[in-house]
Amino acid sequence: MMVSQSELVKEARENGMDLLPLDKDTYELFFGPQHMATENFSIILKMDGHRVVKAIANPGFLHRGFEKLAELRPWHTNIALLLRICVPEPDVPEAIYSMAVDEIIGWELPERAQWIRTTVLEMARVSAYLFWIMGLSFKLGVYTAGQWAAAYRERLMALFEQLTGARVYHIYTIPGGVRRDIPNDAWLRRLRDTVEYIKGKLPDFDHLVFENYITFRRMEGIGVMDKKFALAEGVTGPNIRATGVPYDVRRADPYLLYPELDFEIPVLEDGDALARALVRRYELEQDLYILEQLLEMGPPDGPYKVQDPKLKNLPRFKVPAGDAFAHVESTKGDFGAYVVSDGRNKPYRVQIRGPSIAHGIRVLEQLLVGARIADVPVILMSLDNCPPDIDR
Amino acid sequence: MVDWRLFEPLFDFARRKSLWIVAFCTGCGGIEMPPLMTSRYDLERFGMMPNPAPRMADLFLITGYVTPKTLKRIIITYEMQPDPKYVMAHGSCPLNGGIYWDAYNAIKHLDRYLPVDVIIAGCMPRPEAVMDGINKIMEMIENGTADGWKRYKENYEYYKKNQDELFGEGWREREARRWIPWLMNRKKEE
Amino acid sequence: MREQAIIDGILTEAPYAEGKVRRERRVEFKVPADRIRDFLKLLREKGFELMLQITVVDWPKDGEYELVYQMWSIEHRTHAMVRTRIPRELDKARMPTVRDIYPVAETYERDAHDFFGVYFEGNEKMEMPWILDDTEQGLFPYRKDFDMLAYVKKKYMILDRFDENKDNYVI
Amino acid sequence: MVVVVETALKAVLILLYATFVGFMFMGIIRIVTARIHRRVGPPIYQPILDTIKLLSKKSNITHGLIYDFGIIYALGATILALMFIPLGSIGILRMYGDLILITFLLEIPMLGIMFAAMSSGNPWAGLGSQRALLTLLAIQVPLGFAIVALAESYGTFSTYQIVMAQQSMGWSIIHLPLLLAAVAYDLVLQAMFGKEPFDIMIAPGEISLGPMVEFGGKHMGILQIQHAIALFAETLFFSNIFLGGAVITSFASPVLNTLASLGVLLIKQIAVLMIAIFMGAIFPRFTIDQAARFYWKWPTIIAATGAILAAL
Repeated sequence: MMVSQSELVKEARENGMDLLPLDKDTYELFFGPQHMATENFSIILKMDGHRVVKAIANPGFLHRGFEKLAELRPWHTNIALLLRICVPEPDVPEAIYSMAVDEIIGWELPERAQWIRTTVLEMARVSAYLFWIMGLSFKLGVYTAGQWAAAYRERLMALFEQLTGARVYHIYTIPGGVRRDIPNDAWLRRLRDTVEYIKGKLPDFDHLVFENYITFRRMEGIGVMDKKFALAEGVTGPNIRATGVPYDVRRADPYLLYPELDFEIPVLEDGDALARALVRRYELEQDLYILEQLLEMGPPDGPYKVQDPKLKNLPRFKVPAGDAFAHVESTKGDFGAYVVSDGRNKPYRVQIRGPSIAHGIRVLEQLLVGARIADVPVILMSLDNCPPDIDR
Repeated sequence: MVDWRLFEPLFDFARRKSLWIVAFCTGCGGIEMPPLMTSRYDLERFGMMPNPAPRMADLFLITGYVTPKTLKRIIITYEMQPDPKYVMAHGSCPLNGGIYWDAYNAIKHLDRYLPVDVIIAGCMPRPEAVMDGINKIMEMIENGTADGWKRYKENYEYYKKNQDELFGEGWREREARRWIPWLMNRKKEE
Repeated sequence: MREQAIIDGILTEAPYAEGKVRRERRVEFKVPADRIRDFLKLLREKGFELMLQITVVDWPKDGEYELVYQMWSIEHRTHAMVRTRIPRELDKARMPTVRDIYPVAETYERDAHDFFGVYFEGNEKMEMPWILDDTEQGLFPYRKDFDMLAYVKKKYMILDRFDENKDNYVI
Repeated sequence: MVVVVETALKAVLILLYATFVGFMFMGIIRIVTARIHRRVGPPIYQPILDTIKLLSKKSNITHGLIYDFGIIYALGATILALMFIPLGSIGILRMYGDLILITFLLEIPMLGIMFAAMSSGNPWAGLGSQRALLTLLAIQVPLGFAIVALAESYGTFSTYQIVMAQQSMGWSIIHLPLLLAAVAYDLVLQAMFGKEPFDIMIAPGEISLGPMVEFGGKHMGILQIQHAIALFAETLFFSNIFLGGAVITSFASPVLNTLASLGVLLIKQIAVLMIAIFMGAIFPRFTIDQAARFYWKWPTIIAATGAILAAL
């Protein structure tokens, strides 16, 4: 029995089979969430051969409604919740939330607490950069560099564990200081050793990844953005510094001990994936340098959290009505928190501003147009897109 | 014909010693996967490796909390895996919601929607705990109690009912069509 | 003071707005909702290039949503909050979009629409699926009157008990 | 009759040996890579366990005749190629082992896998096949020049005669033209092994294994066996034509001679493998157009220089 083509098409339509192809010469490709290059983040690509014609970012796989949950939990309990927003460097959400609460209450942090918070933030930055090197080299195919970077990160994890008691989710920075003191001087010595060790290993990464001919070929001229585009799209962090804007929250809006520290802000002009990668590479060096300075300075004497009777009775801990915005420089960019209090023992509203909400949606969608399928993971990784930031 | 049942112990040994993992980071536990794969913990000693293709994979690691949007993909990916397949859930979130017990967008009981073989306690579980869970699943394969894939077949109505209750009927088709209008060139369509 | 000078410079051109200095590097403006586009255009000209976020705060007591546009100026190294208030009722919670002034606002507006139901007129992607799944769309979970526990118990079947007729969930 | 049985027996023995050693090679690749990563790595027999596991999967997904046939086609072509390559003093069809024929047969399996992958309809498989085809196209040029260099230099296309000639005049790579050809061929080998920088075809971080994405269960198991044999055959071919092969006649007993030549060949094969592993460990992956441009540039120039020098 012969069936005409139109009948077949009709039958297929009725059974919902007309999904592919979209147009005559394009097809749709679901890039993620089950994919090595995306961490539970999906990009829907309209492809023409191996070129991307249109990209739509589809976030929301990690959405848990943090901002609602934070309204239902006491001020200090929220620390254990909000740090889950940024998995590679969970100290950043802790720090911004604590800084915002400190500002509403009007606490001046003791110097020791400031030193510890700065050190923890810098350690988080180093570990996040190592994690990023791992991600980048896995996507480029230099598995050796990635494996080594993840192994060096373990040393920092061990230090975090000694300091806070946890490997990944530290729940360490609390409003009014930190949760507990530095264990002993041996920890400081170990931190110094680790910084020296990682510093000594940086040339390895240079040889394998950042000075590699093929890396240059792969990343040069891919995903180019210029200054104007970057500013309009709210790009922050290393991504905007790769376009020639020297914007670093640590300098522009100094917090904690950063005014006293000496460090450079690496700025490149090109704005392509390679420039973004190199800016991150230089920043890793600067972060190690900052850690060295902090160790040189040594933790000041004094209490490690604010001496306030309020902190004695945490369940009844109340914050006066008011609001505050605090932001820090994370490895991904400008990480901000806006906290509103109405005087009760729970926050009225907490809004976390992850940098990836700017990088991962509109910027990504526009940079991907015209890219080859092989460039998609590279662009994704060079933007250092962190899906939980977007989804919250 | 050869009676392949004779070789079942050998097959079970091979299944135990060569668990390939689906590369699908479903939650925060995914951040402990790189340390597990690298020199500190090195899961490849046990023959495990991440695999990008679900068709070849045996072990599904649900690394942390599951949102309904992810659960749809998890179910589809799980159904793509060939039998014998095993599911291991990380942390307390897939078990009972954990810290997200009152969150409107996190699954509270994963075993309503998928058969889970092993659940590792902790938030988030340390790599050692994950390795302990893997040991457990290896033991279970050896004595034949890791039968989640059988249960999924036998009780498919139950699982399907729960899935449909959560997502609404016909969610697979809806999900497949969802992005078409946004990908289409609208001018052409009109 | 540097901050006061910035505020004065802006307020002379925008007499409809109020401004005050919060602290060093933090300023705040209050703008009526219908002038928000003019004001943000002015802010952009005055060097506030980065839009960091649009925060919506729900105030059921006043029956209003407070929209806070978080801006950052690289030139002045100053953070500015632009506050505006709109009615809270879903059909009246409408704002003009600022996506042509700050393109990134498109994403933030989609976010606000998904969680609060604020409709930004002129944003093409308003109806596009965003973070929330089909079943939660139209729920606006971040509103203060959203009873999360009841919703969760019903959706994920964590039931305490049934009522006597066995058809209602009693929570 | 006896000859037929003996030949069949020999073929089966060669096949078993090749499969076993191929699996060991896969294990060696994984272990050495792990050691470079500063890990312990899996046991050396891990690929065998993987294959057994894949073959013992209880459900199989098939997408039709071509899908099943492509895999068998790949396996068959690889076995056929193996039979033509001289393995020391044994080898069934070694007398007919023509350079061009073997090169061709070693590339055929990729085509079979592509048939199967395309018929699955998975877009990743489609993309991967597109890449595999382009890689296949790109490696032809340097490969052709390398073979021309060999043929010019030895005056024959027969692999067996090339091996024999090397016994008297030394390994191929000590002559400059053939050294150039060997370098070009080794770069091509990197693509045939699917190691970086030319693992463009499978690229797990980009197109999630490409053509392999849809294979599971028994299909993948057969592909693993095919991969093992192909690994053996490719290294064997390289050691035969460039590294002198092995024809050992110093022992009185023919069995000892065979074993010794197998041992010598094994060492040479592992050397070839190690070069590939080390190269793979330090390079990122090219994109497909860059790889094609690379193959049409440097290896082609090197191999062509070799061919011209050989002809002079």
